[in-house]
Amino acid sequence: MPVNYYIFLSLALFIIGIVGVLTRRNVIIVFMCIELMLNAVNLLLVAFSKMHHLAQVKINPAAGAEAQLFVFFIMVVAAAEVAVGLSIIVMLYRNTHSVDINFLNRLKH
Amino acid sequence: MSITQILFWILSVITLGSALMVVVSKNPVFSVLWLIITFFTISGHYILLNAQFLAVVNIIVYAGAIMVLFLFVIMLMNLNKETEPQKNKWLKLAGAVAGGCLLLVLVAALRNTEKNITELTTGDIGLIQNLGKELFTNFVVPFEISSILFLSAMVGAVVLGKREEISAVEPEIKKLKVDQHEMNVPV
Amino acid sequence: MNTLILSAVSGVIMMFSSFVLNKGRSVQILAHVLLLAIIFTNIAELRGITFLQIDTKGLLSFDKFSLLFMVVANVCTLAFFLLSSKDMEKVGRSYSDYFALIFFILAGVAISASFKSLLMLFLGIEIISIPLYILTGSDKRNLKSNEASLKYFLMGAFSTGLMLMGIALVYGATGTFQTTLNIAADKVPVLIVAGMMLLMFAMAFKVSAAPFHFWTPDVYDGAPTVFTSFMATVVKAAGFIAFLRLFNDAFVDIRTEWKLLIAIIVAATLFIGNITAVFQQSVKRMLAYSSISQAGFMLLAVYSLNSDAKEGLILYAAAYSLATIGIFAVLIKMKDYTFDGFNGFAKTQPLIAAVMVIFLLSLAGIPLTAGFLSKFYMLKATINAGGIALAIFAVIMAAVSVYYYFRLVQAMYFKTGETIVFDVSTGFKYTLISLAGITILLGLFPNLLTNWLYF
Amino acid sequence: MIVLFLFLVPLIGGLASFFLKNDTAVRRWALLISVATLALSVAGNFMLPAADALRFSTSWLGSMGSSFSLKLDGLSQLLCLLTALAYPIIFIATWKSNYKKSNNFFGLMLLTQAGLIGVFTATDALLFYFFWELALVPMYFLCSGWGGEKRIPVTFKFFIYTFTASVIMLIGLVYIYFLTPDRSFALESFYAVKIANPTQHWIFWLLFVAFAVKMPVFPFHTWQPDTYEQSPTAATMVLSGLMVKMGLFGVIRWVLPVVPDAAYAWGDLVMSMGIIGIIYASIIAIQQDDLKRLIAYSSIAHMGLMAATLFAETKLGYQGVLVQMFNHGINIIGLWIVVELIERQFGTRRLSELGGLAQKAPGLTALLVIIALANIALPLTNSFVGEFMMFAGIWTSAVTKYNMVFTGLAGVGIILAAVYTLTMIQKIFYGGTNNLTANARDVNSNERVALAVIVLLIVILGVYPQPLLNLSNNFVDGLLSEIKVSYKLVK
Amino acid sequence: MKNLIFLIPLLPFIGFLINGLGRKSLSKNIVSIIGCGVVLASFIISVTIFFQGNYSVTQFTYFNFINAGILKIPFAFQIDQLSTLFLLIITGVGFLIHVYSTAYMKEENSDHFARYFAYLNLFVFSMLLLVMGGNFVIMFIGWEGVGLCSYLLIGYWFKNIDYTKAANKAFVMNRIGDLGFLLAVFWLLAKLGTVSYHEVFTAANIAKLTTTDITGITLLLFLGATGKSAQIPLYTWLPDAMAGPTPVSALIHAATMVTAGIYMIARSNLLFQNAPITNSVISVIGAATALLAATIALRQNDIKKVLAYSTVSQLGYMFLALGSGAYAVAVFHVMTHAFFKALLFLGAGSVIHAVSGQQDIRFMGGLKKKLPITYFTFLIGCLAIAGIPPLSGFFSKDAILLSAFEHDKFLYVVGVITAALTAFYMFRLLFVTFGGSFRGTDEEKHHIHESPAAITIPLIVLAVLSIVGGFVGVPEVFVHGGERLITYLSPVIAPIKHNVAHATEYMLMAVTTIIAIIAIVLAWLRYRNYKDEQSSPVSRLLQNKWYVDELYNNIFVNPINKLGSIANKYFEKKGIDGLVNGVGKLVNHGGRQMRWLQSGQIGSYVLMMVVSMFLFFVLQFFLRK
Repeated sequence: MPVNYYIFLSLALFIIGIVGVLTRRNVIIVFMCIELMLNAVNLLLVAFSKMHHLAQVKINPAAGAEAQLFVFFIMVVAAAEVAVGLSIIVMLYRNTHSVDINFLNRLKH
Repeated sequence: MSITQILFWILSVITLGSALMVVVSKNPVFSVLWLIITFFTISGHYILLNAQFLAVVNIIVYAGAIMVLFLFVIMLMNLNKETEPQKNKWLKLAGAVAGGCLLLVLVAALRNTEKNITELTTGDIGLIQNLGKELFTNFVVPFEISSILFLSAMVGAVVLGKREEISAVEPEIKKLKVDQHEMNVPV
Repeated sequence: MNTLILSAVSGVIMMFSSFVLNKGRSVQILAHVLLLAIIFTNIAELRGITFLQIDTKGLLSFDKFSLLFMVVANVCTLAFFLLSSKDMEKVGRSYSDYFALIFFILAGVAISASFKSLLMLFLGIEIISIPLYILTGSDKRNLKSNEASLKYFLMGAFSTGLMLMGIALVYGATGTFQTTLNIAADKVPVLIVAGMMLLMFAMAFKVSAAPFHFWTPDVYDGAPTVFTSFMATVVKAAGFIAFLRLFNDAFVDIRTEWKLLIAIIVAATLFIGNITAVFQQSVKRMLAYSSISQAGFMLLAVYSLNSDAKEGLILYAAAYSLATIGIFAVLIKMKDYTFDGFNGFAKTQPLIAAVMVIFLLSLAGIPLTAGFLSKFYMLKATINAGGIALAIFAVIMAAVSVYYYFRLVQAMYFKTGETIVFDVSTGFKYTLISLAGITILLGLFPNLLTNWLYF
Repeated sequence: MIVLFLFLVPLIGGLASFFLKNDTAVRRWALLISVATLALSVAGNFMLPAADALRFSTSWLGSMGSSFSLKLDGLSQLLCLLTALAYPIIFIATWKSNYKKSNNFFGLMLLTQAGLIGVFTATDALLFYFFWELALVPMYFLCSGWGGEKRIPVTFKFFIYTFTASVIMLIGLVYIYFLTPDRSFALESFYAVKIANPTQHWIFWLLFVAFAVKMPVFPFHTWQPDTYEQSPTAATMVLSGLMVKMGLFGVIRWVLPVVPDAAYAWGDLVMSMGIIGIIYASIIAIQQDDLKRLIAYSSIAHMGLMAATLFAETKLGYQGVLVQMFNHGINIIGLWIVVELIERQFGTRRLSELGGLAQKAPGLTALLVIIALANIALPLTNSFVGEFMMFAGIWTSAVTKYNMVFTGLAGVGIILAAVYTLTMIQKIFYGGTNNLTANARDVNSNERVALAVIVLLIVILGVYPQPLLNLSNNFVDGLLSEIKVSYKLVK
Repeated sequence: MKNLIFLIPLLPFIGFLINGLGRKSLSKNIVSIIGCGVVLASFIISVTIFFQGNYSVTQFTYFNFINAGILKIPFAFQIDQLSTLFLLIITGVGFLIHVYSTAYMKEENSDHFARYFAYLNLFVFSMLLLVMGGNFVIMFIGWEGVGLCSYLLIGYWFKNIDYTKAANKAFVMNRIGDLGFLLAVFWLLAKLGTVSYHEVFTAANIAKLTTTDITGITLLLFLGATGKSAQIPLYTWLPDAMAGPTPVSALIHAATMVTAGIYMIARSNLLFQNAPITNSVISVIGAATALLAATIALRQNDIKKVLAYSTVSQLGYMFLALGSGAYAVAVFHVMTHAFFKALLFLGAGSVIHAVSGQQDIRFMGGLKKKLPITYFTFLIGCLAIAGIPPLSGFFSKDAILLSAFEHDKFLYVVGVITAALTAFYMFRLLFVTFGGSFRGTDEEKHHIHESPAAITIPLIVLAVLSIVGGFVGVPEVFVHGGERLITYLSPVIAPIKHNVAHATEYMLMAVTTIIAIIAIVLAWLRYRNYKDEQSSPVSRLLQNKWYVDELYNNIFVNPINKLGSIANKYFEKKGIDGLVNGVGKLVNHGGRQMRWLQSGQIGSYVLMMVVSMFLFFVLQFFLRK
């Protein structure tokens, strides 16, 4: 089972996320697409951890664990980010009653 | 073509498909739901890669907590109508094209990496006990540090979420004034 | 490590202080005391006195470089507190929380200055970023502030995604998150190159280097000026230290792969930053662009990873932060942020005007100021690394930068008009003067700072 | 030690005078400081060239291979003497002209003096650059603080122009630093290093551009007339009398011995630039109606000759240049004093609005005529010696094939110089008076003193230039030996 | 006596200082006493030197003027026969003219009077420096010094702007010549490393010089001479120089300064002897100048202008002699010319003085009875210049024509024609001025009076000199050993043997004399009682001096001015400065445009980031290798 498949899969997910960021105007959806990108990374990391585990399990039985822990940390951070991000969005909504990023153009030039 | 491979393909297809739906579906609520589906499939992948702990956490944290949060916010703002104003076609197209190009380049670059075969049965580091041991021996420092992250996030949520008690009129005017004089900065 | 812990702890203390202390003044004093304590432990640690030992399992390493930078960052923060902490009160009602967030940021700075593992890099950057999103949006009723905060948040999260992808790819190739990965320079796995580039882009975003700088002007402009001053100086410097550390530890072996890319990024940053700053009318926005152009200069340290670069980056961080904090502190006192707002400033505030001139000269890199020597270090390092064309381009751009810095001087000295300046305490003045003094002192004897790296 | 004081006295004096509030006190203080500096430099001139007092060195930025080291050799003694001499004259001459915030004005003036002396005495490249800017920045503030109505854009252009050039020079210096065996900015190690030929060429340009802008040589000169026109006359005196010498000095000390092959290779080009500059500037000067611009262009012409002579690489030429640097400084300051005086009295510098002053102000006429004659290098005035030697130097130059052509064309310059100078005298002094000049008064006491000093110097140095020549003699020998190491001069 | 030599130039210089600095305080009498006294003193010293007549030592070095490496220029004097002769002429004639000036300038108020004498003394000083200098540089100092003084004295009445313009013209044209001189000096310096006469003019050193060198050097020196001595093409300043006071014209523009060129060439005759090309150039230009100036003089009505052109043409004669190799003869003519031309100018001055400043001869006439002494002396001057035996002009001019005859027949013919024209226009001048009846206004008529003694005595002295002055150069054919002057000068200037039959020599003299007499008679018939000359095209051409000034203006002056204004307006402002400012404008414009990148849209920001990432990847993975 070549690891390339996983690389391509997660790259595809990642890019889908980017495209979402590029094409949507709803802030929340944009944010969700970013979450999608993070998940792509997680998937890739897990795949790699598996790969390295198999490669080095003889010398180090715990090989590859650090990647899974990294994924864990990513989730942690993502959760925190979501908390902050959503509160920012809510705050903005309170002031403008809109979540359209195209309305965010007071600051330019 | 073992069972795992078949599973892998099925899961991958669903993952990508639902991910696409997240991006394309008009209604925010639907895209949230599609995203949840994506997360489930990704957890499936985790299980295939026998990272059982992560699979579970993924479902609980993401699909459970985070997505519900999203859904909650969307409901709160009752955005569940299909009338999201559309970006202009060209910008969308440009975005899609740019993303596609990036994908192509990366794939073309990474296509010939060394082929490690990962047979998907053995290996038990994905189990809670092993990860836990790692986490609380080698990775205790980052674990503690991430608490700082949470603290700051919490403070942030408080700072941003807390309503200002002062009457809503007076500061509005003040701010508007400020805005004005910052606006009339010639650009 | 002690510094890290202490700043985190003091963040917590500030967080709860609002329940105990209800007067802004006392909160402020508490913050200053805590910060002084942090600086004290920091210096102690730099001199080798540690109060409690913690084994970081090789994830962090507090060498002289990182510690010295932390000293610089903390001292700059102190200057920032002394000058502008009173103005933070005007921003919003949760005064103590702002301090808490700033202390958390300092903790993040400590991490990103001393990481040895990509995991810590990630955490450090995040711990810096998340409070910043909040501080940016802290002026809740101000639409500009909200907008800035959201922009910063979305794009920051995006760049985090890039960084994580880069980390993942690097991990895939090497199987470790430690930054001390020694790669055979002859056959470089393409995964590493791709990951390295993604990391480069993410870091470039954090230090607002072109073409990933777009968030900077808007965010700096929209954020409350107090916090702009902080994030344009200490935070940005931290980003550079992280950048330098990452590439110096991890990718120094394959520098042939990325030298060209960094060179392009440097050139683009210098060009866009300086040229765009020329036409700005608002001093605040001009400073945002100038921070971009200064970033271009600091990136030269990453381009040429040698001892000059390291010393120079520390010096640069100090010089740039001190000058910028000083100018922002004065800017906060102004009613009108445009250049014309400064017309005839020298008449009403001769002393402050003179100090401003010193800061501006330092930013423009005129000799006898720290700004010159830091630029000089950078150029020296660059030429040593064989990038003479880049150096020439850089100095020409520095000459362009003189153009917009001196517009301010002209407005203050040679144009007439009356300026509205809010209350200026004598303590404020003395702090400014001492900052200017430090700027000149470092401009004459940079070894006072750089020698700490060695003994 | 004396060299250190030579630099410190004006520096500290300048900084101190920012804090003096009383106007006359400031003027007295500035005069005192400048006279003290003069005394120091005169004392320095009476010492043996080998005296330790003429050297000072202490460690500074050791990690960067740079040290704070000053030296007074023939060249720097000549120029320091000029600098130290010029300031008292300037202060005396402009005693009556009043400035707002005079403490800042005189403080900045003294700072420029410190910078100039530093530039002329520094034997460390980095230090040299420091002083280079230290001289430039106060000058910027002087010009745009107390200048004419278009001062802000004009002096800004001047500043950015020269600053750009100087940072490019900095790159060149740092590059040489990396070529030095012992990684040091010291002048000696710069001289010691042998630079390969292709490298020399663009190092030469990196350095030369800065000096060319400063001098200024022909295509780089456009900042000069505007700046002279707009800046306060006292600053103009410093600019044209002393600062332009920084360029020549830089070439002599930092370019020719360091990259001799490139200097040899580009000699013809630079010489033709200089010569074109002479004729071009003179022809334009004939057209000028504004007194300041006229003198500015004439100064460009003189500088062109000196620049050209530098690259003829003959002993005669070099000594001529050194002598002429001194003399040109004296003469042009004299001219500016007269301009200042005329402008203060009539509020105009237009030649077309003046006339007939000779009847009203015979003393002024006599003095200006002498200075003007020195400006066109009439024999028995000081600059005849310099120009004669420079012409002889170009003619006898062995490094260019076109020496005769160059000399001839440069000679056309002295004819044109006669044209515009005499026209200037005629338009100011001769003919009938008009209602503007009808009740003009003659020079007052302090201007008379300043001008008399200058005229005396002109005549004495014109009849007996030997002191200056002796001062420069050994230095030039050393210089030539430095230059000739790389190629043989065919004699 | 020798150790007093330095006093000769020094005394006039002291006079200059006293008169110049004390011009406010000193009274006119003191000024004139000082002014004349110093010159008289130098004259006496010169005379004593002359009569001592021992020239064992010729070099007198005082100090090093310039001493730098290979260049050693001592401040040295050289006193030999040649310089002594000139010393006598300068100080002697100079003294007379000083005396004359005391009366002539009486109307000036005192400090201008002092200024005048200061300038005059300064001139004498520079002229002495010129002739005494022991090397070319000292000579050059004097050379430019006299130029300066002539500038100052021409522009002496500076209220009149045209006078000052004339002064400028004189100075600039001299400068052109000086440049040639200077270049010649450099050339010598480059080749021989010295400029001292006693080192340059040695056979060994001259042998070092190639033909090109000598030709080049001599041509450049001659260029200098044309400037100073008003030869084609640089002669046009001299007529304008008549703007100065008349005694100045007499001293500077007739007797002394304008002969500096001749002195210089005579001084360096050893060089010129070896430069055949130069010699022919000199003689042709000399002859041409002589003829041209003479023709112009025919139709001038300003009394001083006539004299000026006659000076030019006489100088042409001298150059003709020089070109023909007869250096001593040229010097001889310098001497005689100094006498009679000074006499004529002073006479003219006396006339102008008498008719209260009128200079146009058409409004004079009939002054014979009113000004007897002036008339008589003026007549002598005219006879002398016309070359009527046995006056001085006859001998010198005849000697010149003789050498020209030997050298080149054609030039000889030109010389003879010029002689005829000279006689004609001089006597036209004489008859129109003194003959007939007065044509001026009445009040002018009233204060016509003979001038005071201070004016007439110099006239008489000079008249005597113009009569007897020629006897120092009586041709061999008359008296054996007659050519005293030539033998006197022989140590400096090797004498040349005439190899023409005595018969021819007599014949030539006869021809010139007869032609001159015929010309005088014609002039008498034509002008004995004056009526306006009808203006034929030819006469208009001559009146307008062949339009040479206009020509020069159109081919030199105006183009340079045009060029300057064009360069100033377009090349300077628009071109170079435009370029410099253009860069600034470009930066500004760039800033203005660049701001539009900052659209404020997150979408576009991210898009740009993604695109640039894409480009970076492409560069890294596909382009770099």
